[in-house]
Amino acid sequence: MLSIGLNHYLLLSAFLFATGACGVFINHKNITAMLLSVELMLVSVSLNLVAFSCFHNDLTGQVFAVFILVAAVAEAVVGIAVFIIYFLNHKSIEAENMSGLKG
Amino acid sequence: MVRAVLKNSTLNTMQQTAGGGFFRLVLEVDGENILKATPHIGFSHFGIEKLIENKSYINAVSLLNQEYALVLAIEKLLKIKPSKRAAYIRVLLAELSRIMSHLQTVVSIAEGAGNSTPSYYGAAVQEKIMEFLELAGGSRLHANCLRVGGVYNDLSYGLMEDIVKWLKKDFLCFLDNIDEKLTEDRIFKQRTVGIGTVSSENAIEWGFSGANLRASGSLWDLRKAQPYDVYDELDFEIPIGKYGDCYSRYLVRMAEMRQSVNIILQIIEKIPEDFMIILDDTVATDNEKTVLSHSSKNIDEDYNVPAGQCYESTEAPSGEFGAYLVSDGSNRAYRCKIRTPSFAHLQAVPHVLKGNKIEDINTIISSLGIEAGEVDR
Amino acid sequence: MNEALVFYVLATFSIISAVMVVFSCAVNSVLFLIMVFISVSGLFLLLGAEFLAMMLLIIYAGAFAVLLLMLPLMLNIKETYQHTAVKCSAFGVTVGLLLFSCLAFVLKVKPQRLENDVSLAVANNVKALGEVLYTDYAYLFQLCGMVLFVAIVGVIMLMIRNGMEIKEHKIAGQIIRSADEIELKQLTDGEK
Amino acid sequence: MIISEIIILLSALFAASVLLIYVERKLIAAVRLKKIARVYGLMQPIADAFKLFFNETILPRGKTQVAFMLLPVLFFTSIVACWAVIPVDEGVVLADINAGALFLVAMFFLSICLIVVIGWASDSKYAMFGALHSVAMMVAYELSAMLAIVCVLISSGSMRLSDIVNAQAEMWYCLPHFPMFVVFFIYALVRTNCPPFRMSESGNISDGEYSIEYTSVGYIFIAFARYVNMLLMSAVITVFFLGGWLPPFEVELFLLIPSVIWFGLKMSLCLLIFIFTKTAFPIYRYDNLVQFGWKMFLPFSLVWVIAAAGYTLVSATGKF
Repeated sequence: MLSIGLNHYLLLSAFLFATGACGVFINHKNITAMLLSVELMLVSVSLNLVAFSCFHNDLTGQVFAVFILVAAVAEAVVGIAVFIIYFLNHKSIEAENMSGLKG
Repeated sequence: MVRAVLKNSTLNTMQQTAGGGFFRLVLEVDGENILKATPHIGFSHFGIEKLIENKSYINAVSLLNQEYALVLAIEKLLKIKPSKRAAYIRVLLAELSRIMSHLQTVVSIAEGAGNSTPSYYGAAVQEKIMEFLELAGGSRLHANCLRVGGVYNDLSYGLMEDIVKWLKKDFLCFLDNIDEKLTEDRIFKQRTVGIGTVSSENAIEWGFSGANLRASGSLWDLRKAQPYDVYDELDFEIPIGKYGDCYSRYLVRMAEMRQSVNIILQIIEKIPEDFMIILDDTVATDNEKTVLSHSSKNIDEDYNVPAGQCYESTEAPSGEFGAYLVSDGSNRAYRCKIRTPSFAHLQAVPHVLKGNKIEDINTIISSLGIEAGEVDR
Repeated sequence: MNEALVFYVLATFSIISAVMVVFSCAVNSVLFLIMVFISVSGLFLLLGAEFLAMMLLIIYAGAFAVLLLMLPLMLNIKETYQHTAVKCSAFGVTVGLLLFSCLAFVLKVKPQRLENDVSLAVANNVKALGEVLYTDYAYLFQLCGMVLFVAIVGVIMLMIRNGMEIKEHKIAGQIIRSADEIELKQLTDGEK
Repeated sequence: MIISEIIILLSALFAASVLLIYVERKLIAAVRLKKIARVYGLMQPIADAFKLFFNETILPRGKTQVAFMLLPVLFFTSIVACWAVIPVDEGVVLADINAGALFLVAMFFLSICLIVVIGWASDSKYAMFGALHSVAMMVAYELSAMLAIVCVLISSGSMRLSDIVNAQAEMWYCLPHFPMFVVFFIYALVRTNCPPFRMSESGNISDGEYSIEYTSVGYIFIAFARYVNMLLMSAVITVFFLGGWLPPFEVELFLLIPSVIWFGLKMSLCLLIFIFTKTAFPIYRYDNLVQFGWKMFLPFSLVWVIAAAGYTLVSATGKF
């Protein structure tokens, strides 16, 4: 227990990922909470990648963690903008009512 | 982003006016922009009109420029006129307090624009003027020196020389400093030019008067249009602005301060060397030579004003200040209605503020010279 | 020993915060998300990934969390509908547990062949990462820039709205105005 | 060991900010012709401190009480934490980490985030409004300031702050990177709430800073954080652009003066400018400020970064 190995990090990241997935289902009506849960999952994935990269002495993992960061931010920013526009037009951002976004 | 949050949220603020009074300003804002501004008045209401109606005429004391209209109205009902020297002294004191008031407005525009340093310098200058008023009338803020039929007392020995010396040496220098630091300041211009514009037509429609009206480009000054006391003997010019925004109002006030200095210097030259303050026969007593006993007599003894009504208005620093007086022949007014310029200016506030930014509120309201105490009366 | 202690502290911290992210309401959940980011960036530091740790703080906790915070604050979302459906939270927890057990099980059965104890890749993590990023992954990196650029343009396009009655001021025009607009006039007799 | 160092750092910061408060009051009073209270005005800060300590603590009624009480401390910590990586002399630094510059940037961003949360926790429309204002302004200048730091990093080739200082032995970066120096200085003015780049104190509603709901100890923390922030920004400017503890010229006489003193002198120069801007200028309006940040500073600093990188590349490799 005293020496921390790759397994510990992977377990932690698995837990974070599961919590995130869980959150998407629990807060399935609240779109901001869903966004937060997705961010949680993305962070757990980058933790995973960084852990691998450090224990394998290979920087590729960290590089991809950087890319994940970029993707997460771009996604979240556009998402928030869409929420706000949607809120201004419909006065609510409940996920249930968002059927209007269908094609 | 910000726009979404504060969509039509209402802010309820206490707006401090230049002189320190407050009124409540309810704002409907959309992010940074004001959609609707509603001033609510009444915080410093003390019913001066009713107070005047329930007291004898001599007990109505107010700020000098505000007292002026009332004094003129009573004099008109009494059909008396002050002596030449008393009239000159009145004008001199009125112009001194005009300088004080304009100065307050100018520094509070600067303070609204975010630079509060000029107000400290302004306070020093105002303190000096208040010293002069105290020497003239005996009290600092409410310079209690106007009387029906004249003034409280002759100016004390050497006071006029002191005033001239101070005006020429310190005050003009101070104005130049303000010009240098503020008028040409880039940031100050960005905070005032084009902000709170009132067109000439709107200004007339909303009942503007005084410096605000002149800043919009209308040529109007009660001191020239219907001269009271000795203004017709004095030679001065009326500064006219072009655009009617905060900057114009600021510039007009700066120019008017210089004109006031000009007026005072003329007064000093023209004032007759006659120490008596003569009242008209209706209220005059036996010993007309001794001024002091005269005024104390005046205070001890109420006088009745013949029945009638009249409206007299003066050019107070912030605009046309009028007093409408109905007398039933007793020693107190039957009805006294006071027309204050700030009240008329306040009704323009919702229109002027609309579409402006929240940060401009202070600049606009102080540039309009609105005083909560004057609005509420 | 020390490292283990730090790991456990940070891990506990992040686990608690992560659970709170899911089970608390609007602004609080964002705050807990920030705590997760902070603790994860601590873990990154522990792993020797300095650059990523700082980036996580800068981008997530600094820029991104501000955005996320503004969202519930601005939109005045009603929080009444949260946690009402017991059924779906039960479903969610089940899914989470299943997922976690699967992942944990994978970890358990797979032998740890790859594990070695070289935790510090290079002395200067930032430099090393930069060298990899700008050589092997240069095109991908450029692509990232493009993605962000498109996101920026998209967001600005989305958020531009007009039709407000706002007074606009041209700064150049404001500065040009000079103080000599004031005319000094005499009131002639006709105007009296 | 580390604990004693932290205590020394904290007490030095405390002493410096008390001194700063005193000097600021004196200078502003001097500029504004204000009279100073007795004993050279020394008793006034003490009286203020007493008053603040014995103020009644007012808490918001909602669910945010815990956050409300906790946040000032966190805010203070996020600013004090920056001091951990600032070298005041060769080797005199709490933690000389590799990515010192990155750490600074991270802490800057964190404190911005905390300001929003403080606005939220105050549970008042006006505090929220003030917080949004401050944050929008800081973010507008943050990016260009970060690019200014990037320029310095490109020139020095290291993220360790002591390396950055040593790289300025030949020439301080405020000369070659003068525009970026200006950009960063203005960012410092924004962060320290100095005019012409801040909300006014003029009784306007929008100046409503994020801290209006705080009284007593909470306010003490926020106010102290402000002064520590002033000290911090001047120290950061000194490290990045004014050559840290290095004397301006390698003259014998200058070398005699201890390098810590040089650091202090440069810091106090920056602080003096901060204080004097407080009295001298009106304040830009919020929307002008934000537009200025995004539309002028950001493109300009981007171009400068590219130019600096190009120059460094050419001078390092000797060819285009």
